[in-house]
Amino acid sequence: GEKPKPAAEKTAAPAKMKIAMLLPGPANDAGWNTAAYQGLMKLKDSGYEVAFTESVPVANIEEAFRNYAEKGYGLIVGHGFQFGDPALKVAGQFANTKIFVSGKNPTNAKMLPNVGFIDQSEFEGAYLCGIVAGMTTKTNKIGYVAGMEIPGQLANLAAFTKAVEAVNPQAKVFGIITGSFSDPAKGKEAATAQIENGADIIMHAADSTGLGVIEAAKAKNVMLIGYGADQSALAPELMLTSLIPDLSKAITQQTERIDKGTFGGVWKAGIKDGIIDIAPLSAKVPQAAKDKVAQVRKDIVEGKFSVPEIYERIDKK
Amino acid sequence: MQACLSLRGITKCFGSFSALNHISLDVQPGEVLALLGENGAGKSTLMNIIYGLYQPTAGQILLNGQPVTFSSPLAAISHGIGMVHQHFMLVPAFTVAENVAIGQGKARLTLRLDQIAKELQQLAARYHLQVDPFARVADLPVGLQQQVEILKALHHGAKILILDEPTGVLTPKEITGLIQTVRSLAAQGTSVIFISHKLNEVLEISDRIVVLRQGQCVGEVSPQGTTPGDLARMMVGRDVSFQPDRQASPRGEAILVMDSVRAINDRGVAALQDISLAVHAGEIVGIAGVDGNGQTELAEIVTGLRLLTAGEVVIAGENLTNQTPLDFINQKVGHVPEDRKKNGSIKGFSLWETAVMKNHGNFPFSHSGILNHEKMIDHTQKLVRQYDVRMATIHQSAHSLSGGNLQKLILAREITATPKFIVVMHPTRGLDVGAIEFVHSQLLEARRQGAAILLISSELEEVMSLADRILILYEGKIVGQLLPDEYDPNHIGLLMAGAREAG
Amino acid sequence: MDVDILTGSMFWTSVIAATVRMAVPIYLAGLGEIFCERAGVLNIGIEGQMLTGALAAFFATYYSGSVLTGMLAGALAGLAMALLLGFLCIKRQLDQTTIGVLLNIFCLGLTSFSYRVIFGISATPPTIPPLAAVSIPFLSNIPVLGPALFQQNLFVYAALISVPAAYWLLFRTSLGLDLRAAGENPRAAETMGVNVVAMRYLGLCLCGALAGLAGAFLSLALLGRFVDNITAGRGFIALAIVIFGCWKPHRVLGAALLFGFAEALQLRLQAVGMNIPYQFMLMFPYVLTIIVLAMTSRRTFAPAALGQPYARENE
Amino acid sequence: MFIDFVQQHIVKKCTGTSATVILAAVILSLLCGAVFIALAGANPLEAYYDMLKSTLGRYYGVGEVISKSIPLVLIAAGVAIGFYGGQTNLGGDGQFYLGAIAAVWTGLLFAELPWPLVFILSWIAACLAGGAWGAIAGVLKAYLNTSEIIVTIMLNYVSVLFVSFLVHGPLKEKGGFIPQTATLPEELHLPIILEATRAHAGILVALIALLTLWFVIHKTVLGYRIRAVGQGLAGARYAGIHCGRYITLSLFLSGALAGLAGAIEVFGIHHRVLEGISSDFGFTAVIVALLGRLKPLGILGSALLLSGLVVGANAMQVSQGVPVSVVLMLESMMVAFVLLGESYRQTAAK
Ligand SMILES: Nc1ncnc2c1ncn2[C@@H]1O[C@H](COP(=O)(O)OP(=O)(O)OP(=O)(O)O)[C@@H](O)[C@H]1O
Ligand SMILES: Nc1ncnc2c1ncn2[C@@H]1O[C@H](COP(=O)(O)OP(=O)(O)OP(=O)(O)O)[C@@H](O)[C@H]1O
Ligand SMILES: [Mg+2]
Ligand SMILES: [Mg+2]
Repeated sequence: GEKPKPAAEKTAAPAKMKIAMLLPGPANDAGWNTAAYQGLMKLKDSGYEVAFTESVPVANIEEAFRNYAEKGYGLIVGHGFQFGDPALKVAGQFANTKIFVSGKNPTNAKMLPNVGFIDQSEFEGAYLCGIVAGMTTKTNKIGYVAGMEIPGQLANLAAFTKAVEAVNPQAKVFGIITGSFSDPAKGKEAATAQIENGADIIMHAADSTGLGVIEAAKAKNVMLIGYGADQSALAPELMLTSLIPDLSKAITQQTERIDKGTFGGVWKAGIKDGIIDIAPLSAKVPQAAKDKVAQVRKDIVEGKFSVPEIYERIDKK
Repeated sequence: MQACLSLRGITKCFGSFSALNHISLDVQPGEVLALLGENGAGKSTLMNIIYGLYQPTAGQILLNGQPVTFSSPLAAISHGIGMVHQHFMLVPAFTVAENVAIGQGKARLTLRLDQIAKELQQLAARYHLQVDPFARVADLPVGLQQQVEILKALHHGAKILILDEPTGVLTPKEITGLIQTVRSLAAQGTSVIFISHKLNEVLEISDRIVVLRQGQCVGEVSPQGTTPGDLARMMVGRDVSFQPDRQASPRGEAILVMDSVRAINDRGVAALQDISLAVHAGEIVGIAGVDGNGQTELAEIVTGLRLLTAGEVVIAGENLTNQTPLDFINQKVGHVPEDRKKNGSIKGFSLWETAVMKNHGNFPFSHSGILNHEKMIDHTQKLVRQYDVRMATIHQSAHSLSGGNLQKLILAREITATPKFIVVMHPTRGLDVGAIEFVHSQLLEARRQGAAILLISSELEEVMSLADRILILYEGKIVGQLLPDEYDPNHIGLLMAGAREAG
Repeated sequence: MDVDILTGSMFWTSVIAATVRMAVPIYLAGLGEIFCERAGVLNIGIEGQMLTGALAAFFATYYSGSVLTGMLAGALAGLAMALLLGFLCIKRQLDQTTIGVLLNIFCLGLTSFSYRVIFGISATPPTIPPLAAVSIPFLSNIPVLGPALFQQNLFVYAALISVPAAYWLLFRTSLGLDLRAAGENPRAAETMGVNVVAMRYLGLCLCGALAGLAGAFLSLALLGRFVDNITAGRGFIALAIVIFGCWKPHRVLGAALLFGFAEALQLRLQAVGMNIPYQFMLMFPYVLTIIVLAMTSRRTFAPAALGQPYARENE
Repeated sequence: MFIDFVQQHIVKKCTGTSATVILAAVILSLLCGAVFIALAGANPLEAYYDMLKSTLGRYYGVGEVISKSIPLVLIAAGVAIGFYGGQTNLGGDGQFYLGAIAAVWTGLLFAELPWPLVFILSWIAACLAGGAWGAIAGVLKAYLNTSEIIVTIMLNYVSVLFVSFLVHGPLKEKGGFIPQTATLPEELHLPIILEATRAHAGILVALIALLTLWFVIHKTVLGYRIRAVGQGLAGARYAGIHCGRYITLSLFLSGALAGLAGAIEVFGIHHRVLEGISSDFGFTAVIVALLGRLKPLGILGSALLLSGLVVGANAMQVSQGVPVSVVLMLESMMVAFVLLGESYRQTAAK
């Protein structure tokens, strides 16, 4: 495995700042955390000195920020909305450290110049996945397995549903919230339940729980849409596409903004910014769908179309 | 003849306390050796060492002249030693046959309960015991449980059999049976070590008597020409009176009145059927009967620990039917329970916490919810002095007292609370003669002061020497009432066994 | 919501099959817990033993290619952790609750550490093909029940067979009697020549091995992979169903099935679009456990000496 | 043979006092932990140095140790009351969450009232919420004989889910997207006692709770009865104590303290409720209570030890990149070694 060694390795470009990352779950969850971890590793490859701490419980966040700040890290990334509050609490005491939270900013909270938020519009990617699913399904039943009811997850599910409705009004989305990002056995059962209910495509956005979804789909030969990275290697025959958040780009852009002195505030970023995308579509996706996806994607990038951003359940009616 | 078991200089220390001090003893084949001694003299400790449960601090055990060490009971068992323990070593949730089968599987997998049951039935027939091999032990009255213990030891077929107070809970008839059994075992060559506080049966059963005091052998006598008084003197070191001094006292108003009471036991079976009785102030009413005929339930009924299914309980004019134990306590009801450790005291509680179990919530022991430790300790010190409770310190846990001393503490607590009514159950079970003498005198003193006393005991002699009236309980019914001039052990024994009183 | 779906036989077949799948790991662990609790040891560390078993089984299968090797490795790993608990709680007589809780924490750390050291971090974690279902001729053709019960993998059949086997061992053999005696009244057992310590170790070893197998079920049979904390609290459910099932194998199986049924049902009700906040759906199995437990526990069947350390010369 | 020798000549000599045992246990567990740290590619010596420096060698670290020990002390005091009453309360987590949410809910509802009143109201609400949760287990145990261990564990799941429902739905901050409640107004934040750290005045509440625990258990009729019920149910009933009431009461008090812990934690640290604010405090508190032998000083000591361990381990993760898994192993080994050392000391003392 790869271990960060903050003290040991001398970087090629010593001018570059040290970057630390706090993950809410294990780095190898094959989802939210792995995606961020891989982003961090890309930065490491490009010469930054990096470190990370994983599975940071809410109770320890503030302390972890502080520990890195005291160690002289220039940029600390908190990967999830729950890092927002503690970031704002700590940042005041460490003016030289920038804290970057990848998640929604807490409402009503006073912002600080050295805290930045990126509100990743994953739901834009989920919308594209919805188009794929809606135009590929034969049974007109589509499953969606989510981890917990947090904003990003809700928005993804709603956007996905909207897309399905838009391209295929007959199709229905059935979502299950498993209540956990780390219980693949439950994920597998959830997906099995959907498959037995007639679903022929299942999207997951549930990290380790999603690994169980993939197993269920493989067992019943049902098509899949993955999350976190291009998951086609996990089920080459079945994976239609995957929703990929790329945090490395976001962080690189932040370092540039730090250099330029424009760091801070809330930055809403999605497909247009190259932060969110979907993996290349598999051969199983009909050409019409591929065209539609390309079209919508172009519209989003050009600002002609804005994906509905809804934070509630609309999948089952 | 060579001794089949010899102890050489056995010493046993628990921490700094030495329970046994250089004990040496020989047991001959086919001999019945009785071991006597006050409570806490070290009898059970010595036996547990022979059985491999305890390791001696010093000394040696020889079997047929060969030194042996028993690291566990398994080793002792395999050398042909069997033991009936003073405290039941039974699994209540198992049947009798299962209890006997524990540890007996030769090949470890075969469990032939039917076979064992058959063997048990044969044994039981041979020794005139009545035990159903398939009954759950928890459902058996203590007398039968004791028989199960004896059957267990017999089933082992031991060459040396240790019986540690086996007769405490047996009826006179059962005791006679046990004595016969022991004699016939001895006749067949089995050596028996027999421990009891009942001096008459010791004289009857034994070939030789050894007396222990404070962990040392203080004498050895042959039963021939020895009287109970001699034995008592050897044990306690002074003269003991066996016949309490019961003077007539005026009988007052009725304190406890039970009217047509019915109750069920823990298994849901009818335990008391239509009991009506009254106990007056200044009177001791004895309840005689074989254990398991409703005595336990009767005691619980008159203290609020068990619900009635029908009838009424009135105490000093107050109807307390199905009220809580607290209501009974508040009505000045005392209770010396059957099981001193389970009910009468609380594990881990010190002597002074135990001494105020019932009135810790009252002045002066507490005030507006705050305990007054000083008052509690003072009070306890007084009780302990008055009742001669032998202890190391008042702060030790009550459960670490010897049985007799714990009993004295409980009696002290219950009697000094000047109860209007007190139910006393098996007050001297397991006590040595000296302690019995004291307990009896205290009960009579309470009577003199006007308490109404319900004395429940399976010890017929005790009931006859203390009670102003005896009621005989059989299968949950009162089957007879006798006044002192009608006391006749044979007649009472018949009634206890179920014969109805004529008229 | 598709109400008609609730009445179709397909639906119930799938519910039953899912019930069985969800029940097997907690049943296997619960069965193990029966053995050690019957011997008097409260093994709260069972979650940790499952976790260790899950990793060891995955690891062994991944490198040997043989599922049987994997199952063996899982059982041995669970057993090793049980022995550790045995040393501390039987030999050293430490508090069983504390050590159990500590063992769970330790195993969580140990497994995720070992997995990381062996396999590293990757977006495409290693897998093995999950154990295939074996359908039993004839039986699997029974309507509704057939496909649910007789098209399952080996673990499921093993679990079903284990019920009479465990019953026989516990209640029809001398060994079982001695083991139960050690948990009911260790002192009495000792005076009957039973080696109480050995019995307690035996119960704990059986428990560890079965817990390891339960973990192996998750990593081998169900998922074909390992993830951190893959057991997700199933060990605690196993503790519950043992009490629920009165320490008897068949009743514990029943309890496991009930729990599995609640899980399967709530997921399916979510899948068909029942509109209740999902938190209440997820609560269902736990609430059901409490209710059924409350209704059935008037009489207690717990081994009398459960959780009490046994030392010979103590009072 | 060898073990006997070690026990007689080494353990006996070295284990005169608890302090030396604890020291030896800590050193041994650090040695074992060093192997894993080295395997993880970090330098054990540096890691341990950072661990020590970050806890005792740093002003902020001391504050952090104190702040982390507050919920542990409170929940452990509750666990101890449960144990005194013969009840094992493994439901600390669930009671903590319910207490937290009840306190915040009440605090927000009555935010207009003067702050001392709001404090009192919301803490009472927390105690009632946590206590009610404990009392459910208590009533089921007392009157239906249902195992409180299982019920409290099951109730953990239920209350975590229930709080999740509340923060996603009815109690979600108005206009917010994040599943968390609104923030408590500034004047309801507990004052910080060590400036620029997180050590807040909740520690006083925790200390008062410990003193109260000791006083109630040993000096009051209530405590006498709880202990009586816990140590001998039949004896307590015989003594006229209403067993059912005191079983329920001991679990109620146990839950109430865990609920109070939740309130203190949100008033002192988070100022609002969101999911995940307890990282298994309930189970850790059981260890704290038993390690501290249910005694106030013992509980305080072991809570400080465990939170010191957590703070040190967090620092070690950051400075040396030691993974969290090693930290878990290190923590559990250290507590186990301390217990083991104590047991050897007691054997040797006999
Ligand atoms: N496990 C033990 N730990 C400490 N002290 C003990 C232990 N067992 C017995 N003792 C003490 O040793 C002494 C002898 O006890 P023992 O049980 O042998 O007496 P006994 O002669 O059998 O009395 P009794 O007639 O009451 O049965 C008592 O003072 C008792 O308190
Ligand atoms: N002798 C006993 N042995 C075992 N358990 C007992 C015993 N006595 C009481 N209990 C248990 O204690 C619990 C409550 O007992 P009890 O009925 O005395 O309560 P209570 O005094 O009526 O309480 P409340 O006044 O609140 O109704 C029950 O679970 C009961 O099973
Ligand atoms: Mg004795
Ligand atoms: Mg009542």
